[in-house]
Amino acid sequence: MNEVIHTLMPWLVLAAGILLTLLVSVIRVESKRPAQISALLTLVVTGVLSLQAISLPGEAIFAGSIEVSSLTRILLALFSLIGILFVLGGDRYLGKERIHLSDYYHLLLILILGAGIMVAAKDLVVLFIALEVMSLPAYTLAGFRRNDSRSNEAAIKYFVLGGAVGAVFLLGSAFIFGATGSTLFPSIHEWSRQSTTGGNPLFAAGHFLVMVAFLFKVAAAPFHFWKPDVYEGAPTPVTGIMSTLIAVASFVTLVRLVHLPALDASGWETYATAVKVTIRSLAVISLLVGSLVIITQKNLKRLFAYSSISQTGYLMLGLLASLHPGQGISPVLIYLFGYVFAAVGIFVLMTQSEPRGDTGVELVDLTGLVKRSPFRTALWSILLFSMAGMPFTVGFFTKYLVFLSSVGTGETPLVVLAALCAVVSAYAYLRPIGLMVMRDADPGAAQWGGGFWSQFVVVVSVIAVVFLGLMPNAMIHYLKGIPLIH
Amino acid sequence: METSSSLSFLLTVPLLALLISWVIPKALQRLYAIFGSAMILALTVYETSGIIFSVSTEAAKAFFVDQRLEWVPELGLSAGFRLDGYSAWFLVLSALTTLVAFCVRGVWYRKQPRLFVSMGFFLLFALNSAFLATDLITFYLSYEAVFIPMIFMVGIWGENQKASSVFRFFLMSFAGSILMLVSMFWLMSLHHGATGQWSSHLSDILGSVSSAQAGDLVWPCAGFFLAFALKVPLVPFHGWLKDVYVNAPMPGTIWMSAILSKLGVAGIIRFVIPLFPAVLREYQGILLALSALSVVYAALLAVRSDQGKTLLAYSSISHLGFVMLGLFSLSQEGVNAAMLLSVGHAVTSGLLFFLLHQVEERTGDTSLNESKGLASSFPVLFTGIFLAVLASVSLPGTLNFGGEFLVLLNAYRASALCTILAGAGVVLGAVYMLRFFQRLGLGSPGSAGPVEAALKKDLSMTDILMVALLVGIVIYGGINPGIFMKG
Amino acid sequence: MTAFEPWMLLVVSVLVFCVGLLGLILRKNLLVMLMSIELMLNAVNLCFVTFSKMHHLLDGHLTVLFVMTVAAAESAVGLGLVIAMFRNLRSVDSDQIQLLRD
Amino acid sequence: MITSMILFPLVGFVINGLWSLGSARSGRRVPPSVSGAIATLAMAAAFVSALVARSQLPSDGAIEVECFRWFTLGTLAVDFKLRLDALSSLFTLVITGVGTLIHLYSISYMSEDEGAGKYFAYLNLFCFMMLNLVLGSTLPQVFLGWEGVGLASYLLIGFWYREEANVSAGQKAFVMNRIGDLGFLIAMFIGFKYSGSLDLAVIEKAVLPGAVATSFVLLVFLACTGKSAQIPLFTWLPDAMAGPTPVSALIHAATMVTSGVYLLARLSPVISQSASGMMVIAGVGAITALITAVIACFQRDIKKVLAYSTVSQLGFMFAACGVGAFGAGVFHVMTHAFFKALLFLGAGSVIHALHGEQDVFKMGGLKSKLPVTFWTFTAGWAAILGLPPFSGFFSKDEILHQALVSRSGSGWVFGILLIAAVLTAFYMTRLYLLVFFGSPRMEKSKFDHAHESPAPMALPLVLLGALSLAGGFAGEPVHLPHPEAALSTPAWVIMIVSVVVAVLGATIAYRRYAGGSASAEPATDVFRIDAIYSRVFGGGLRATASATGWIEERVVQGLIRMVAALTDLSGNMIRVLQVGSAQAYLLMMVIALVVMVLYFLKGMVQYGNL
Repeated sequence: MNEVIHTLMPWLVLAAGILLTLLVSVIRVESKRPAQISALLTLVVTGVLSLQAISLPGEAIFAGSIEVSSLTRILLALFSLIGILFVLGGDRYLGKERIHLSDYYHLLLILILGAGIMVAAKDLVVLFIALEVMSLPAYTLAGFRRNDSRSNEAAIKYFVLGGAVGAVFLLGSAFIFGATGSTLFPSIHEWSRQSTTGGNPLFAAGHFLVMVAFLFKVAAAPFHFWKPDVYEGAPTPVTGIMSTLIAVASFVTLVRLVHLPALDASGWETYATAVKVTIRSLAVISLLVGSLVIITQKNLKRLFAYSSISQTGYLMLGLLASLHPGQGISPVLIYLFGYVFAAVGIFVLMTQSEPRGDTGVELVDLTGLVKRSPFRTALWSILLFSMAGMPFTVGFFTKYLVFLSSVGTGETPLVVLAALCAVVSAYAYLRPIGLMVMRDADPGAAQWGGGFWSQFVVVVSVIAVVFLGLMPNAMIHYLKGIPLIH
Repeated sequence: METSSSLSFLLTVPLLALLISWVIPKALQRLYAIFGSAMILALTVYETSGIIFSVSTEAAKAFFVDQRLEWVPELGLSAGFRLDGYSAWFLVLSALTTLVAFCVRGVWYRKQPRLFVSMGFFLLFALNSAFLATDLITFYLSYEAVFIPMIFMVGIWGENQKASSVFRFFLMSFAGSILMLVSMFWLMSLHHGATGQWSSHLSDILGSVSSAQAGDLVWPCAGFFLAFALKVPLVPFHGWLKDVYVNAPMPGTIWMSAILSKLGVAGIIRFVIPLFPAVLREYQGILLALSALSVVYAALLAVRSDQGKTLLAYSSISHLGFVMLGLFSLSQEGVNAAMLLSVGHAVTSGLLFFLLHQVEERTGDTSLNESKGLASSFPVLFTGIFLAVLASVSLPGTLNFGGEFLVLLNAYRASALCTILAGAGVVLGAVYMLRFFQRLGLGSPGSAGPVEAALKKDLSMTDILMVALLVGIVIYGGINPGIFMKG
Repeated sequence: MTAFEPWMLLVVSVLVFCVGLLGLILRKNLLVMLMSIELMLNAVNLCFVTFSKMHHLLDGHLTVLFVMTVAAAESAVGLGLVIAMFRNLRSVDSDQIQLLRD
Repeated sequence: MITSMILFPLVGFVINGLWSLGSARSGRRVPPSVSGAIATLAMAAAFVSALVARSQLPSDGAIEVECFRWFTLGTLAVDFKLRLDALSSLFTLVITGVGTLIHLYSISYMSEDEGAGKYFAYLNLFCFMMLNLVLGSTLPQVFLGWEGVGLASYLLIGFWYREEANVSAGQKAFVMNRIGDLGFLIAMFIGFKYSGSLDLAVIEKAVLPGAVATSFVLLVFLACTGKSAQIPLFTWLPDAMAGPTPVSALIHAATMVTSGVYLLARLSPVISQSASGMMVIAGVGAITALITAVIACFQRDIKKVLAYSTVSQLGFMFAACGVGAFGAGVFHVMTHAFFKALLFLGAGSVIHALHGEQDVFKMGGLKSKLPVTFWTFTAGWAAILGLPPFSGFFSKDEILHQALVSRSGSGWVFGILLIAAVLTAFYMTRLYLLVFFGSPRMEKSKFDHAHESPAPMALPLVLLGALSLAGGFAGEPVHLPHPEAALSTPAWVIMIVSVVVAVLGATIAYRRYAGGSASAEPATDVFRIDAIYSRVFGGGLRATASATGWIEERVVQGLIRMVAALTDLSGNMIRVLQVGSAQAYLLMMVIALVVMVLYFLKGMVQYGNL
């Protein structure tokens, strides 16, 4: 029993931290600091614990329905890091928006816990619960600017679509349960190895439904419609959390679900082809939608919503490559990590613009920034270059690995398309830089000013982006070693 | 050991200069920039002297340096650099061009001079590492890195339509280079398939490419070719060039026309020709035809252009067409001749743009619609311009003549027709360059634009020294062109 | 009068699920939409129960309990959001929330 | 010696050039007499060394001086080597000798011009380049001189660059020469391809396959038509008279324009390999001689008359080369250098005396006013007419003779040349009479102020006069292989004929113009060749250029704009789906899901997994 506790320690600490945060917030209602500090503490401890346990062997517990592996540990550590960064980077924004409530913090912690469990779940039902544990706080946080109808609308859209998709996922797992008699990943895997018929329609339908649920979560077109609206409406730090934490957790889970049956088993060839075709076509659609629509956007949050849609497209190239025998998942993981470092910086930077009405940060707010604050311009430029995949930023290496692995698996035409999409979206990333350095400040442009902590967070992420861009060895070396499915 | 240190030295010195530029007071930035780039030029010449002053290629070979540092072992990435008969001269050229560009006075020394100078030195660093790189990915990275300072230069100190022009410039070149990256991936996976390990070093790739048959290599070759054709540029891939040349600040224009275009040349010399000999030979006719076409096409555009900067931009395309003609004659001689002509073009176009800026400073515009008759007011300046014009029409006795003559001589063996077509460019070159000189210098004075009182006087002493240096190179190269052909 | 077959229940549950989905798509009242979501979840519950009958396993039954809990939490959050919306817009019509677009 | 001969003018050029440049920057000006003296001394020294070199020259041998290795590439190795033999030494003598005289003449001719320093620098540059041309032992060296003289000629034609006309005349000369030079370049490529070297010694001996030989010859000849103003590229020479008169005398009469003949003579062994090529050369030469002689009859500008006459005389020389009588051609080069330079300088002193008046119908009766000019001019006139014993007689007669008798010659070449000779006599006599005889037709004051030129101008006139009187007795200066004779018409018949035609032409002119007060004729451009050229080629170039511009704007740039627009458009079209209603999103997602599942089930059915 206590080795179970020992294994689950980081998760348990996180859960305890949630209670603690709730407690301190009711002890002194008027002040938000206690909740904030306890949340920070919780996250730090969780991160440290999961990091120092990182090299321990993977263990399946609760009858194999949860598996704690080095991957789940490092992901949990990443989640706590993201949490820390957004707690630090977000508080000034919350203050400005008058929504600095203690609830924010324990909701955030619950969300992280859900994500942490989701990446550890090896059972469809546990996965469902984790999904909901992650999503419900997300809905609430999206609507956290209670008196702003846009935020409210975002939350409701997110809730309605998310709820429906949750049901779809559940239906899918019911079908899988019906087809295989189990909801445990390993036994489903075993079943697929046994059955030589290459899967029956019931299983196929179920598999597709669960995959679609997570394709929705990662906003692969044509399941992306929710994303721009929710991104725009939600408070900026929450948007940041969605595009980093939730995106990572969901994509990892998506990869797991795609690999649910043993696609390389005999008799499953046509099934595997069908899966590949599906993912390939969705990748194409996501790339096109993301990079074509992004150049039409004026609102920065929407712009990065479409950006993340095209990032999903690139990620699906990696996923596609991972379906070929002998290909690891490391390109996808490295892409996710690299993307997170850039995205955190960008969204925290976005919180630094003073509010102008109820609409978010518009492109015009950036005009003439180089004269108003050159340092911030430099930060923006580096992060945007990383998004565009320019050299000497981590963005280059993430794209590099994904492209390389897909070319290696004979997907060259797809890569050419992706490359051209990268060119198109590069325009969208360069245009802000152009506005910052080439134009004089527009009269309507918002003022910019971030507190120490938010600036600190941005600088940290910029340093990470540049360092990993020059010396990607550490990240690549570690993440290459990680197997996703055992 | 000692040799490899010289390479790292050449690469790090510009970065050092960049760092120092941040502690130099604004007022001294120009002085510092000129001094620093002059020092770097001297150092480069010193470090590469073994090659550039050797009597023959065979003698030079002793000084070639190969250096390969592990960078990302997991991906087989290495920082591979090679100093050889070509890259040595490209290094000298980039340092020289930087010196010329820094010499140009202008708003960039009044508005954020520190940023300008550091951008310049960063550009020099990126150029050097691109010219030296033998590792595909190292090359790609440096090749892309060259954009970054260029974008900011045009963006911050450029003319009015800078935004659209710089985006077009960036996006077109980026499209080319990213497709080149895909081709690199293709080659790397080819190597991986053959040997089972990842490497992006040219020497490794060459080994596995030789086994592949030409049919499969067509598309990768096309990827590389597209990138470099856009960079040089070759007609019809030149759409980005005019606007950005016209809108860029003069130092930017000098950098672009004199040395950025040579990135394409260097890339073709180092990567395309060794990697895809069979493919090139198969499509040689088309390549030669394209080169000849761009010679004539650009020359015709230059004939009808009514702005000094535009005319020089098109003439630059036209001359680079000759360079490509030499490269695609696919013979050692042809490549050497192309190298010679690239040096000539770099020096000449640098000189021309430099002096054109002097004219612009004095009269406010460079329109060629009516004769300005400035030669009588600024005799020295216009003597310089005339010498540059002579070099650019490749009069015998100038560096460019050797280049153009040898290029055509070797191209003639490959295709008489294309050579004759390109020869038309020789005549047209005389037409537009003489018109350029006439409209600026000759005719009756007085029709010149507003002349700032401060600039009524002729070239300053530093400018004269700069011009003398460049003209000296041109004439020395005319007498002893062999020094530039160490490939 | 054929004998009862478990697959009939499956058909029923899928039909109910589709009804819920259609309701979610077609009805304009947010409260009705919430109910539709509940309907979908309960359809899935039926499905689980049927399958565990077919496989003679208990897992399905247990799952249903989990699902019910989650559904409760979900509807709670949903109601909260709808109330917030009613505060802002004095309406629970889904056509009212189309500010965020293109 | 040879090296010094070539270096003196270079030194002169450098000194004068730098000095005048420096003084221009500081705003002071170089005293013309000083710079003129420097230049003239340089030329004199060159002349002396040319004489010495000539004396050292072994009979039918050659002296070679290695200077340095110019460039090597692969199998190609080009040395910078000076080679003096009979042919080149004749040319060096003419260049330096006549050059010295004209420099001397220029000192006082340019004494008022503030650009004198520049002028003399250019003049020296020209001589340096011209010497390179004739002394070069490899084709690239010859080409260096070839384009170098073109440059000097461009600079000197447009010397007074404040008039647009002069500048454009210079540009016209340069560009038309460039067209010829292109021929030269390609001829070099052919030569290298087939002989494996660019050394004249090798290429002379090269034996080219028939078609190649013809194309080689024609390309070389194209170069000659450019440099020596033959059809079709002759129209630049008359315009070139925009330059100072001594320049016209030196460059556009005595030396540069004859370099085409030099090149043909130099390459004669190769040239004579292609009969058809030879025929073209002969034909073009003869026709040029005729047509330009006709044009010359209708000119009013004294220098224009002389210019056209130069072209026509060059036609004679090419006709000679075309019939294989290279020696005769070179002979005529020499005598023509003497008398045409003389005529130009005479014209110069007339213009000088009349303060820039160039219209022959505004002259007349200057015999008494300018005695020296008159008598020397007379010598020149007699020489170009070919009256014995003047120098022109011998050379022209030789040409006519060869044209008739040589194997590659023919009756019609002879005939055309004969008619040209008649016309020559006509227009020269016309000019002669209109300038010096009859009543003065210019304003009184001008006539009164007209005075003989000072000594430095007169001296060259006298010397050249003597040369054009006596120069012919030297006989063929260079012994190039004679063409074997086809028919045996005795030489004296031809002599008589040529004298007769000269007298004939002169008499016609005399009957027409001796009346003293000749009625002014309008200067008519009879064949309107210039106008046609400028319409066809100038217009053609403009049209092509603007067509290219259209392509650039519409096609190249248009394509880029189109791609950008399409991207934007498609982006906006996809954006339309983002309607904002959650339920619409749900519907679209469900449709997508159904499509996917259907596709997937179809696949399974198809592959029998169902």
